[in-house]
This record gives sequence, structure tokens and C-alpha cells, in this order.
Amino acid sequence: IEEPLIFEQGSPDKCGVDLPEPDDRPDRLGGVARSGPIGLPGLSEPEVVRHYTRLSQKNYAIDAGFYPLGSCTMKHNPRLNERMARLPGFADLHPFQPESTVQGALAAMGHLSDWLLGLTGMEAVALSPGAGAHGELCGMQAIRAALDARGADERRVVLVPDSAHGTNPATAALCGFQVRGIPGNDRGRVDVDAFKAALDDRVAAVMLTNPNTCGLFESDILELSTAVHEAGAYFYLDGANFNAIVGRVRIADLGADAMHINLHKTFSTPHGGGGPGAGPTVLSGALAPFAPLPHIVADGAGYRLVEHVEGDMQPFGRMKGFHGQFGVFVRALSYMMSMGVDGLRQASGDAVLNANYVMARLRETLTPSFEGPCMHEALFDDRFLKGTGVSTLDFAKAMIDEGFHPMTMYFPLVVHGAMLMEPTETESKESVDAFCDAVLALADKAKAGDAAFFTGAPRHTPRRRLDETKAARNPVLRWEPPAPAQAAE
Amino acid sequence: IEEPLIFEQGSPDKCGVDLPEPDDRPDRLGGVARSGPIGLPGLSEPEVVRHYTRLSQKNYAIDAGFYPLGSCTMKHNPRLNERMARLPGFADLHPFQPESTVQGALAAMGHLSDWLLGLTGMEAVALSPGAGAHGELCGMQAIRAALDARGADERRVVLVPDSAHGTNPATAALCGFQVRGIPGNDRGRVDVDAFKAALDDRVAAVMLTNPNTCGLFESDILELSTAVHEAGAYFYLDGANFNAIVGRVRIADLGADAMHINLHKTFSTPHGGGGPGAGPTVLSGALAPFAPLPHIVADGAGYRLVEHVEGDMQPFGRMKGFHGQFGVFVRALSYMMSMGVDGLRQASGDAVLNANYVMARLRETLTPSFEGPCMHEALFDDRFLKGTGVSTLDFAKAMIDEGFHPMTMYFPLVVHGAMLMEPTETESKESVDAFCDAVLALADKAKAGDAAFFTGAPRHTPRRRLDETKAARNPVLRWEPPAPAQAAE
Amino acid sequence: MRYLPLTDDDRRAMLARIGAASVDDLFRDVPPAAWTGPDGFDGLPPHATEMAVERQLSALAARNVAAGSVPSFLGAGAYRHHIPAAVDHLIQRGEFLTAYTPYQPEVSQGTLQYLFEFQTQVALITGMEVANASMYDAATGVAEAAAMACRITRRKHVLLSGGVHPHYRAVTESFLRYTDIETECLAPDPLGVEDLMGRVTAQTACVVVQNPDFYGNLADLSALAAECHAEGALLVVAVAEPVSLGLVTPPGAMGADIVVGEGHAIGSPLNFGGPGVGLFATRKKYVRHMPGRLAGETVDEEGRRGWVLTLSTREQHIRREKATSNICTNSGLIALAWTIHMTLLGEAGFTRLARLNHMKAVEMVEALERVPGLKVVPRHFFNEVMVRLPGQNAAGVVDALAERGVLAGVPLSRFYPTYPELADGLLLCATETTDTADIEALVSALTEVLR
Amino acid sequence: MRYLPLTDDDRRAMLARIGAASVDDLFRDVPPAAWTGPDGFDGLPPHATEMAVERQLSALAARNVAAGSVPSFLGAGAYRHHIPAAVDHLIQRGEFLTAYTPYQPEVSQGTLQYLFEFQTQVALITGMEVANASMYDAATGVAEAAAMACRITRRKHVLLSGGVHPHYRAVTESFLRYTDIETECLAPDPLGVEDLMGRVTAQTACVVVQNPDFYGNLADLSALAAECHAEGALLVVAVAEPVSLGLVTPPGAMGADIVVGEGHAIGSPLNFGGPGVGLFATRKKYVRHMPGRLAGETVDEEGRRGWVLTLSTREQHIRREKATSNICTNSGLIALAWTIHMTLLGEAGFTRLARLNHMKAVEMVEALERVPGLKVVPRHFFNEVMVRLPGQNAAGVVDALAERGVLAGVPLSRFYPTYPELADGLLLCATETTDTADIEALVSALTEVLR
Repeated sequence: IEEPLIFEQGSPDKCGVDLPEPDDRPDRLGGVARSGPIGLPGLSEPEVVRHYTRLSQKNYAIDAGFYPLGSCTMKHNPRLNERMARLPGFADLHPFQPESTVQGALAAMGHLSDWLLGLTGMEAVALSPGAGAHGELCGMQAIRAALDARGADERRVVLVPDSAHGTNPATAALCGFQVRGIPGNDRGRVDVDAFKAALDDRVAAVMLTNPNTCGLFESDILELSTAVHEAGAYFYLDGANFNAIVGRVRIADLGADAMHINLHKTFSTPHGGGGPGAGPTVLSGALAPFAPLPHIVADGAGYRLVEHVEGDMQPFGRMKGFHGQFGVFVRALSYMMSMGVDGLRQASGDAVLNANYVMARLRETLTPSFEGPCMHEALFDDRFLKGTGVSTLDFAKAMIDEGFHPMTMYFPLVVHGAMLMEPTETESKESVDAFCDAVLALADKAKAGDAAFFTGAPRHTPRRRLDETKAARNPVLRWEPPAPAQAAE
Repeated sequence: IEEPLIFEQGSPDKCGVDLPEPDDRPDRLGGVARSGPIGLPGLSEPEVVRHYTRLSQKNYAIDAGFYPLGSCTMKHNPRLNERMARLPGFADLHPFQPESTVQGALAAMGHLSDWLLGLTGMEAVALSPGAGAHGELCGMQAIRAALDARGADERRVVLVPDSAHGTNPATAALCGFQVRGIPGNDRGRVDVDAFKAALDDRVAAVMLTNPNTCGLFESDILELSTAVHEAGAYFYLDGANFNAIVGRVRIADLGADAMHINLHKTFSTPHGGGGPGAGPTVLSGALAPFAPLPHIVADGAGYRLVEHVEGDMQPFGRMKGFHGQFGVFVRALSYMMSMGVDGLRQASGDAVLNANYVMARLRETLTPSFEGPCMHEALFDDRFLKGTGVSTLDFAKAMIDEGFHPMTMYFPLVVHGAMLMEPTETESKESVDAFCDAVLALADKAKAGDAAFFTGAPRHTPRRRLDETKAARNPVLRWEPPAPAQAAE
Repeated sequence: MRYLPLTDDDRRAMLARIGAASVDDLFRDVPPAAWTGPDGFDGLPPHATEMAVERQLSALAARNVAAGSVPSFLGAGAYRHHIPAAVDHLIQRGEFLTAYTPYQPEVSQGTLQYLFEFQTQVALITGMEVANASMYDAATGVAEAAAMACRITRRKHVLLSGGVHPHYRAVTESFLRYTDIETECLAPDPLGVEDLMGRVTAQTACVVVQNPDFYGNLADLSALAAECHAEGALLVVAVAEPVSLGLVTPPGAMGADIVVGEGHAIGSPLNFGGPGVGLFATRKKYVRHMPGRLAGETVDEEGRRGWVLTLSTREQHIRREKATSNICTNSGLIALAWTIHMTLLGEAGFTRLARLNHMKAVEMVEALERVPGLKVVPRHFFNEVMVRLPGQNAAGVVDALAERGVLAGVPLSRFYPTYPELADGLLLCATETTDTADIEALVSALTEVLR
Repeated sequence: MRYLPLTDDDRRAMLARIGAASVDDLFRDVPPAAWTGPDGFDGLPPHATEMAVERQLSALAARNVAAGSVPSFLGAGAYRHHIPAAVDHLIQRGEFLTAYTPYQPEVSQGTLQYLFEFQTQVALITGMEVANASMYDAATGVAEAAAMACRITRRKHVLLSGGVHPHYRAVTESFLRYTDIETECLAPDPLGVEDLMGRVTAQTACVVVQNPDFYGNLADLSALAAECHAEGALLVVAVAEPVSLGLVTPPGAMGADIVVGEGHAIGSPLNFGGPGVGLFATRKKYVRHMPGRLAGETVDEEGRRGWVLTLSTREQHIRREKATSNICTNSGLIALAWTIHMTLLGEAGFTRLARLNHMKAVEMVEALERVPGLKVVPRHFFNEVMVRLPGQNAAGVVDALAERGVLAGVPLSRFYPTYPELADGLLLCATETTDTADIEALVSALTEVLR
């Protein structure tokens, strides 16, 4: 079924909302009233409901199937979280109500902070970053502020491993740092010697993901963090893979100075087709004074929302309008309270178990990139496809026809034709087995030489492969009315 | 994607609900504690959410497409109704709370009654029937009670037109009546002469659908109802087609003594894959004293729920546990308040307009069963398929592949190979046009002789045609564990 | 008007195509005397915005005391359980909520499969061989069960125990009132002492009992079942609280022939009593006499397993006046909620939930037994008991407690106002939602009022 | 644990297959010094039942005063509008709610198509040529717009008007703080008198203004736009209340080069301020400098129209440190809510809603103008105005009104505590949810407190 755009439906007279007739008072617009139509289409409520229902039916989602997406932690999104976030006492709160009327909301933010600090062992948390990359920026800006406070103007280099998420260098650049790469070793970890050699007095910070993007725990992490601190630099941890170790490893114990936490990964809030997320950033004692506004403070009388500099705080500024992704906070808190610290520990264990099980089932047929146990994701490269005429992309697209979302492809960059698979703890053994069965069958098929099967995939989807080059070369980014009926603007 | 049964998934150890450990007090069960396992499967919450999400994806629904189902009034189900029914002050009310704590709920039932009486002009309404057939039973039992009260023991015949819904004769039989058919005329209406001739002093009541199941208004209705009353009988109207005339024709003005109203048809509450519905029954002054319990009574101090005989009421009894389909009442009330009497009138007009438009677009190609304007549904027979080798059923199944739910088939029985199409007022012109285009294209295809295309349809559905004979001959009505692992009972 | 997609332009174009002058013209078969103009409906308001409707209905809702907002001990056939958020989320999916009855199986496999799962779950927990795809509620289910027993036995006498829920009794009597079936309704029996065994005869089509009964008494029905079968009668067992089946021997194991349950308490909020969902299970050999819809397994043209509505030859759209029942619509969506909640519970959860309910009730009873002037009646119970407040009017006590912010239970006078000997009787229920503080509030308020 | 599907049997079988002794064994790469045992997290509670979590969080929610439960006049960048029930229903569909970013277009056409619709709607109402698929919120959007203007003009000086929302200003300053861009933030300008035109120079990358401004003043920006363009600078216009665009000349028609809006007020509840959705629109020629995701039209292998994420060469996972922005996640679901609400409104509804808001504000202002000791500042406004309460501390007045059950607006001291001249300033807003009784309650409470 083809579903036209809303602009190709309806008529401007129709309306899906009934509104009362406005009073006819003299306006106070001062002559800047809009003239001419806007060009919006009009649809009745039944048409709108059907349109968006049909659109939704063209999507894959965690509710409908398994997402083995490495580095994305697509876990089950409990509906309790949704219900809690919709309580009128949370959803219908204005950000600037008097503090006395929002004590429950401030307490919820306070409880969330307590959880995040308890799980990481850190000193402070900035709740406001809007998502992971924003949390990174928060952490790196805090580092920059700390460097500035101590007058370390010469420190402008940030070390980033070659396997890092692309956001890491982008974030470092935004803070005025130059990025220098650190090579990995053949065990998929940072090369300790090269790392130490790179640490000089121009280094401001190191940004490291742990478990790293190869799905491995950086076993030398304590040596690395000690070296960083001895060199006078700060240690930023990318928290994208926190789900592997939550409830088992405290970030503070790794020597981290800052780490962002994706509430929409580790703490089960929905990805929503690309947001909203939330990326609170935990900070060590060295960075805590520089945490951005606002802060939540509990005192005897209740909770306060600190929106301006007080006392000896040195916040580097403000990350976001209002007080952060409050609706996401409530969902994450609901999840943490549900799981408890024991449940979170069990979750990270099951996530790692599922990944190692995938590794065990696939390692004979596919080509694992590294030896040893993995953390919560299993990394393979494309050596097993050599000579088959099937690329990692083709292989992934063929997974779609088997009813699975593709794994993460071509990331991390340090591995050729990477396939990164993250089965989270909310997939059952049956589900993981079905996935492995499908991968193995496809691998056999590829090795048997049926390349056309792969290059033509997917076939059973609302659309087959789309022409991305055409889209980028001549971008059509909005609907335009057909030429004769050009809407007046 | 195949989705196994829940019994083929999970394990009895798993649980999708966390519950506290029960106290360990001495039980008071008197030795009737269950022994041995029940045999229920266990699934975690993520598995349950995915299972039922996937099942839902195998369904057609009004949210996703057009349902031209005659006599079923599949209209848009506003989500406001759902939200209102879920307000804790409605959803979380126990039926036996003290009256003082449920005044708002009783008022909602009172308001619903006021609407139903206002729209029909009748004297009383029994809210409690659970759905249409139950409402019929209510009306016919009230008629029986009235006959008994006046000692009319000889009146045991109920006249039912040949075109009636199957529930009519079934209901009459349950009230101890014998059913006698009344023939229709070639205009698709009741034959007035035959009708009058059948009215003797053994007739208890007449059950008539108006607009009738041929989609036509019984133009002689006033003559019929007068004759019924002159003959000393009662006049029952089947309200299944009320949507055609709501806000335009008062049932009382037609001479009706009773009519059930399907809230899940006319008043937009969802069909839910087969219920729950609600079938309140409006009654004339002659039948009002016999209305079943409970009753809602408003007095100066508020609302009362009358659950036992009071004063000179002669209720024939009780139709249902508690106070009826309260959750459905709230939804219907929300709809009526939204539409208002003007909106309901517009709705019946648009419903009839849509049906006549379908008739106009299809009448040249298909074979309409009767002349003249139809009401809210358009009736065709299978003469246009003569000699094509395509049956009404085949034609309907082919509609599925075009993205439409089939029309009602083989009903009413008075027409050969009937196709009854009801486009309600919540379908847009575009939607109705797309439907007509599809029907016309299929009719051309059938006439062109491509019978195999039809007999093999549907092809693009989760299942193709299912073997109903096998299902009925050897009924498998529940899952059974595989033989070796037979669960202990 | 937000729900109506036609524009005035559309209407004009469509009328032109039809060849009619106006929409009213399409109604020309309506006799003028039966026609009401737009201003003919006095007292009914015009359309309203969503915001206005929401305000008005929210104001009505706010005039009620939500059961969960205060300590609450009401049962009497409607039990308040905690419902996981996933249940309501899933039943609101448009493909379930707004689907029609699954008469077209190719595009209704979702509905049909969950009905098949529902039927299996109902059969399992009742200990029966087969179950249907639901009835309106337990009250209508009991009535249908009695009629079914008469069809099977070809007898015309139904014996209704005094321990059956008064609404089930009243509905059954009403349902059968104008048929040739005779319904014998025994007197209310709070003490569980009536002699049913002695009343079963060769004319008895069925005996209808409830377990635990309306007053909370839990019993072993095996002897009664044997007696019924010896006389060629069927035993119909009603279950008002489905959660009890997680802990109590199921009626099927005690010899029941038909089991009727109210499913409302699993998966659905109280909703002031409705809509409910009637669970209906029986022996395989009686299946063709069973009312209601049935989902059955079969295969499609390609041999793949699938489901259809089956045995519809029993239904009224085919059999007309010879149908097993006049029922058409059932409770599909409430059955879905029930099935999803049951699936979330599973074996482990369902049995634990039942035990939790019983233990909460034991805790409540132990506390009540310390209240002076109050006597707990049932010796054996599940999660509800009748208590006597000698010398007191129970309805008055309930009102007094409501004023103190405790919804203290259901007075028996609400059902049996003409039985003065029941005026001091009160039904009290505890579930997993009852906490110790609630029980303390009840006990202290009761103690105060009874002093 | 209800969210975890593995059983102990599963775990044993999987460990055997892996060849590991225990789950802990899989963590052997973690140095012992960094390992925390199960009892090592003091103060964090164990898992809880759904019922318990619901109770605790409901209790927290109940400690707040919901804005809709009392007369409420708060705006200052967050506007309370009525949201049709269909919006929340649709965004909760699992296929939207639980989908990932649409990187695999074949199975993400639903998300991609609504983003394309969103982009078009944003472009239309802002009067711009193109829009992206959303930013976190308007504050971060303004910051990104300033950076984008610097990329386009290759200049390093950003001029921020004193009429821009203080949070947008603060976020922009913070965002650019460590870059080589200089941000000039003018003093708060409640009277709309600052001389921006005189400050635009050949070094200015962009001027950032808001319309209506933070204090409610509505202005024609055409002259400013012309001045900017004459100097080779861009004009960035922020819109805090998107509903205003249904009535007010759009920034695009006034000559804006980049328009940033906060979309939160359409489709989403207040949520204590977040998550929001940043609307971001610009001229077509600047599209390759624009941050954020973009859905673009293309065709599939069979030539059928479809959508993909496009121009991703601007993004950080490809460009790394040379990316246009470090933003990765956006606000997909809030954008969806926005699009659905906008689609329900359509041309007729959106323009009427805007007019209704303005008329409610005019009604409020007319009533306020009769309150002694209160002065309305803006002459021209949309739905919000700053008032002065000479001699009063506005924050104190707000607290006094809160005690009387009226949420009376936002005191300016909340944003500018160090500006004593703003201490008597208060922002008051009316929307379609404001009724005459609310305005009367406000006016009478204000009159009383100011007396």
C-alpha cells in the first residue's frame, strides 16, 4: 500500500481539531499579521490517524523484532516508564513554576542523580545534556573549564583512539582542542606504549570508550588512567557502552574524570526513531565545580533548583533550555527503581552472556576480529566473505529479509568490513538463537556463491534499496506544490 | 514472519510480572489447594510485548484502512473516547461503592440516557444490555412482560421479514415466541399487504430493521406501525442501522415500542476485534414500566442507582452483572458530546451521501439490487459476475489484496450473492473513490475472464484462504502439549 | 467537525454525480411525518471541542472517589488487581482496538491467534478440556451455561445454589424466564449449609454453584459432582475471582461439566463493573452445544498453520431461531487484555499472585478477628470473606467508613434488601493491592464505628 | 525480573556453549581493582515490583501542582496548549516509539516520511525554503545557528539581542565559549529599544533576535534584515512560541536567513520543560552548512519514491572533527508529535489556533490594564506580555498568588537576578486553554495582592 504525503491529501478547508470561534477584539499585532495562506494541508482526524498508523507500519522497531545494533543498546522499553512519565503531576508541569509547586519533580531529578552517582561512584552529575554527543560536549567543556581555571593554556591536544565514535573528535574540536589519534594493538585495545608516548604536556585529555567499540574491555585501563593523570591531563570516558558493566564496575574506580550516560541506551528509554535521548554526564571531584547549570540541591526544607552561580561554583555555562530532558529522566528513574542494583547487575551479565553466546555460535563460520571474551557486543570482519562477491552491506541487507534489523556495519573503522552485533539482555535465548541461525544460513549461502541473492536484498520490505547518491546529489528536502498550483507565500 | 503460540515459547520459570514474596501465614484453604502445575507458559515482558505486537500486525483494522462492511458501521474510533474512559475517576471505580462516592459516574450514565432519549424521542432506556443481540433480547423480553401483564397469553407469534438479521429470530425464540416470516416486495421493502394479512390476534410483535438490511428506508413504516398497534401487537425496531438516520428521524415518530442501539456502531466505540459493545434499548411508554434493572434516577439530591423493584415498576428482571458496559458508556458519551446534535445529523447525512456516491459510481458496472436512493449502505447482487466463474466470495477476497476489507457478503439473504457496502461518514471522498476504483477494476478483470486471479486471492496476506471445513470437521480449539511432554493435569 | 472528512466541495461534487439536489433529497423515502429538522431536538447540545469535552468529563470523573485513592476492600464479584502497563498499551494498538470480528481470517490472524491462546489458557486454569472465545460476562455466562445444560440433558430444571452471586442468579432467572426451562433459585446461603445433594433428581438438568461462593466459602465440590453425574445432571461452577484458580483446585478437577468465570479482574480495570469478559469452559464432548465464538486451528492453501472462527453452524447468523444463543458480539478486547495479563503472569506469576491474594486476605482476617463486635463467617476462603456485625446495619457502617475515607466493603443488604437476617452482613476482600497500612486503617475505623 | 528473558537453565546452557565457568568469568578482562561485587553499591535499592514503582512515583507526582489544575499564565518559552488525544496515541505506537534512527531506509520509511513532512511543515510556517529533521531544542538550535552563520560568512562575531530568551543566550554563549567565535550578548531589553542596526558591521557573522521577543514585543524585522544583508551578515530569528506563526508574518518573509523555533508547544505536554524539539530552517543555498539530520526524497531499485537520510557527509560519523556539529541523536519522537498535531490542525486549524491565542491574550491584557499598580509593557504582542508591578518584587507576588491557587506567570528575576531594574517585571501568557474565569481569578488575586 502506497501512502501519499499529507500534502497530497486533504484540503485546506478540512480540520482535524475543533476550536472555538476567537473573540473579535481589536488585535494588538502592530501590523505584522501574516498575509496569504501558509500552504498547510487539512485533514480530518480519521484521515490523520490512518495516515500515521500506515506510516508506522512501514517501520521496524524493537517491539516487533531484534535489533543487533552494536553500540546502540536497543533494549526493551518498558511501558511502565511511559505511564509514569504521563502522570499529570509530571507531564503537566511548567518549567518555571514556583519551586514550592514542583518539589516532587525536583525530587525525581534528585533521585535520578543519586542513582547515577551511586552506580558510577562519581562526585557530581550534570543532568541537562540532551543526548550522548551533548553529554560528551558537557564533559569536554568541563575539562576545558578546569584547564582554564588552572591556567593550563598550553594543553590543547586530545587523544582519541582510532576506534572511537565519530562524535568524539567532533566534540573535541568544538572545545577548541586538536585531535590526535592513538593506535590500537592487535588485541583490539589501546597500545599502552604508544599511548604513554603520546602523553605530553600539551595533552588536555584522553577520550576513551570502555568497553571499547571493538566490544572489548580495555584491560589496561588502570594503567592508562594513571598515566593520564600523571601527565596532568583529564580522562574522558565515552559511556555509550555502559550497559556492559553497569552494576559491576564503577566509573570512578577506572580513574575517569567524566562520562556521559545515554539514558536511552543503558536505562531503557525509547529511541523514538532518533530521539529524544538524554545524556547526563557524571564528573569527578576535579571537574565537579565546573558542572553546567542548573543544579539540583537538597537541603532540609526540600529541593532547590539552582539556576545561577552560587558560592564557589564555577559552572562553565548552560547546555540546554529549561532543566534538561525531564520526561526522559522520569522514564529512566522508573527503570532503575524497577531493576534495582541487583537487576542492573544481572542485566549487564545477561547482555555480556548473550554477546559471548553469539560469538560462540558464529565464530566458526564468521571471522571474529579478536580473541577472548567480548563484552556486550561481538565484532566480526568481512574475511569470511572474501571472494564471495558479497559485501558487508549486502549481507546486512539480506538480514532484513530474514526478519532482523541489520547489525552495525563498517564500524569500528579499525576493522575491515566490520559487523558489530549487540544482543542486549532483553533478548531471549530463543531470539538470539534464531538470529544466529539466520546469520549462519546466510553465511553458507554467501559461501555457496549466490551473490545475486545478497546484492538484490532486501526484497520483502516496503521499499528495496534506495538511491542515496541521487538523494545527496540533488537534495529534495521538502514537498513542493506541483508547478501550476504553486502556493502563494 | 511466523509467530509461535505463547505455549511454544518461554518456560514456566519465566515471569513477566514481579510480585512480592507472599507472607508465610497458615493458609485457610481447607484442603482445596491446587496440586501440580497448571501448564501455563512463562514469558518475560519483552517477549510478551513483541508477541502481541507481532500478532497485531497480522490484523486489518479501521485505523489502517477502509471497512465497507454493511450493517456493521465501522467508523473512526476517536482516541478522546479512550482517554476519557481511562480517567481514574471512571476506570478505577468499584461497582458497589457507596452511591455518594460515584455521583459523577451515575451522572455520566444519566447524561447518556438523556442523549439516547433525546435522539429517539422514547420514554425510557435500559442501559445494561451488553451488545446488539442482548439489546434485542431486552426489547423482546419487555414486550413479553407487557403481554403477560395484560394477560395476552395467546400472542406468541413474532413476524420477522426475510431480510432480517439472524439474531432477530434467535432472540424471538429465546422469549418463547414462534417466528413467522414476512415477504419483501420487489422494491426491497416489506410487502404491506402481506404484512397486514399476517397481523392477527396471535401476533405478539413485529421485528423490523429500518433502514432495512437492503439499505433502504421502509417508506411505508408509518402504515406498518399503525397496523401493528391496531392489531394489538408491539413494534420492535432493530437499531443496527441507526447511523443512517440519527439526528434526522426520531424512533418514537416511527411508532416503535423498542429499539436497541449499538453504541459500538452508531456512537463510535471500538469493535475491539469482536467486542465489547453495548446495546442500550430504548422503550416506548407502553414498555417503559418493564425495563430491566438497574435504573438511573435523578432527584434533587443527586443520582440514585435503583437495583431493586420500587414503586409501581414491573422490571422483567436483570440482563447483566453490575450496571452494564460502563466503560463503553463513557466512550459513547464522549462521542455524542463531541459531535453534538448538529454533528450527528451531519454524520448521518454524510454516511448516506457516501453510500449513494458508491451506488452512483458502481451502478453501471455492478448490478444494484434495487432502484432509488439507498440509505447508508449500497446493496448489489452477483448478476454482474454471471458466467465469469467468479463468486461473490472470490470477488471479496480479491478486494483484500487491493488493501480493502471485503464488503459484507451473502447478506441479506433475500438477494442472490449479495454484496452490501457501507462506507461510513468517516471515510473521505478520496478513500471512497479509491475503493470504487478498485471495485471497478476488479469487475472489469472478472468480466475479462481472469477467474483464477480471483479464486487464488488473497495472495498478499499473512495467510491465504484457510480450510474452514477441516477446522469444523476436526475441531482443534486449544493448544495441546506435544505427546511425550504431556503436562500433568 | 473533526471526525468528518467530507468538505462542502466534496458534498457538492458527490451530489452532482449522484444526481440529487441535496443530502436531504437522499432521504426522500422518509415520510414527512417522521422527519425531524435540525432544530427539532430540543435540549441536546451542539458539537463541542475536544478541550471542552475533556473538561466536562474530567469534572464528572473528579466527582467520584477512585477506589485506588483510599483503602478499599470491595469485592462481591469485582476485584481490583494491579495491571501491568504493557497490557493497556498493547490492547490500544489500533490493529486490535479498531478491528472487526475476525470473519475474514486472512486479515485477522492476530485476533484469531490470541483467541486461541485465550481459549487454551481458560481451559488450563479451569481444568477443562475446551473453552470458548468469551461471553459478555460471568452473569450472562451462567445463564447460557444453564441453557446449554438443558440442551445437553434434554431436561428443563435448573437448580441455582444460594451461594451463587445474586447478579448471576438474577440474570439467569431473567434469561430463562420466557423459555420452557424452570429455574429453582435457593435462598441466600451465607453459611454454606444448603443441601444441594438432596435436591438433585432425575429431572435436574444442572446444578449451579459458585466457588468460592458469594460469601467467600471455599468448598470441595467433588461429592456434589458425583451426585449430579449419578442423576444424569451436569454441574455448572461459577468462579467470580479468576485469580483464585492459581491456588485452588480447579472446578474441572472436582468434576465440573461447565465452568463459567468472570475474567474482568485480570487485565481490566474495575470500570464501575463493565465491560467484563465471561470465561466459559466445558468438556470436549459438549463443544457443539456451547454458545459463543470459537477460534479453531486449520491450515491455509499453502499448508501453513492458521486460525479461523469455527463451528459457526451453532450461531445465529446461520441457525437463526435454532441457534445455541442469540449472542453476536463478545468481549474480544477484554479477552485480549486477559490473555496478555495472563501471559505476563505465566505459571509462576499466576500461582504467586493467587498465593499473595490469599495471604493478604489471611492477614486481613487475622486483623478482623481482633475487632470486637465482628465475626468472620467463612472458615475457608480465598481472598474475600463475609463478616457479621451483630446488631449493626452493615450499610450504615459502610457509609460511616466512607466518610472516614475507607471503602470498607459491600453490605449484603445491597443485594438482599428483603432479608433482614442479612442486614448485618458485609463482604470484605483483600488483594495484592492491599497493604498492611490499609488493613490497619480498616480495622481502626471499624473498631471506632462499632464501639 | 520481568524485563530479563534468560532463565538460569538458559544461562547454564549458554555458558557451556561458550566454554566459560560463570558470567563473572566473561568479565575477566576487568582488573580486580576495578571490580565491584554485588554488595558494593551501598545505598542503591534492589529491584521493585511495578506496583511499588508506580506507587512511589505517583506519590512524587502528587507532590507537584499540575499546571492544568489551577489558573495558569506561565510562558517564558514554554507554552501550554491543548493536545488532541490522537497525538499521544499515535506516537506511542511501538513502531514509532521503539524504532532506531532510520539509518536502514528500507525498514524505516515510516520515520523518514514523517520527517520529510515535518521538514516541509517547518519550512512552510517559518517561510523558509528548507528545514532539518529537528534539533534538541530551540536553545541549542540558536547556538548551532550562530555557528552555522560563522561557517557561511567565514566571520567570527555573533551579536545576540537582549530580547532573546535568556536560556537561548546562555546556551549559545556556552556552546561557542571555547571556539574561536566571539559572542556579544547585549543587555536585557524589555522595552525593545536596543540599536541592533547600528551595531552590525562588516565583521558581524549574524545578528540573533527573537520574535515576539522574550518580553512579548512583536516587531517587523525587515529593516534589520536589510541592514544585515547590506553588511554581509545573516539574520537569525528565534521563535519561542511556534503557534505565533499562524498569525504573524513569518521570519522568512521578513528576510531571515536562519529561523530557529521551539516546537515543544505543539504536540507535547510541558514535561517540566523537556524534551523539546528544535525547529531549524534556512535558505536552500545554505543547506550544506546546516547541522542536524535531513530526510530527502529519492527512488528505490524499482523506481518507487522513497526517503533516506541524506547529506550525511556533513555529519560527525563521517566528518569526525570536521563535522558541522557534534549532534547525533535528535528529537524524532517529539518531531513526530509536532507533525501529527500540525497535521490535525492544518491550515484552517493552525491559523485559528493562533488567532484564538492572540484574542485570549488581548482579553487578558484588557483585563490587566484595569488592575491598579500594574503596567503592561509591550504595545504589540502575540500571546504573552511583560508587565511591571512598580514598587513590587514580582517573585514575591508570584509566590503570593501561588498560595491563592493561581500560577501567575514568571518573574524576570528568575532569569536576571542581578538586574534590580527587572525585579518588578513579570511575564504573563494566555493560550486557548485560558478561559475567562481564569483571567478573572488572576485579576482579582493580583488586585488583592497589589493593594
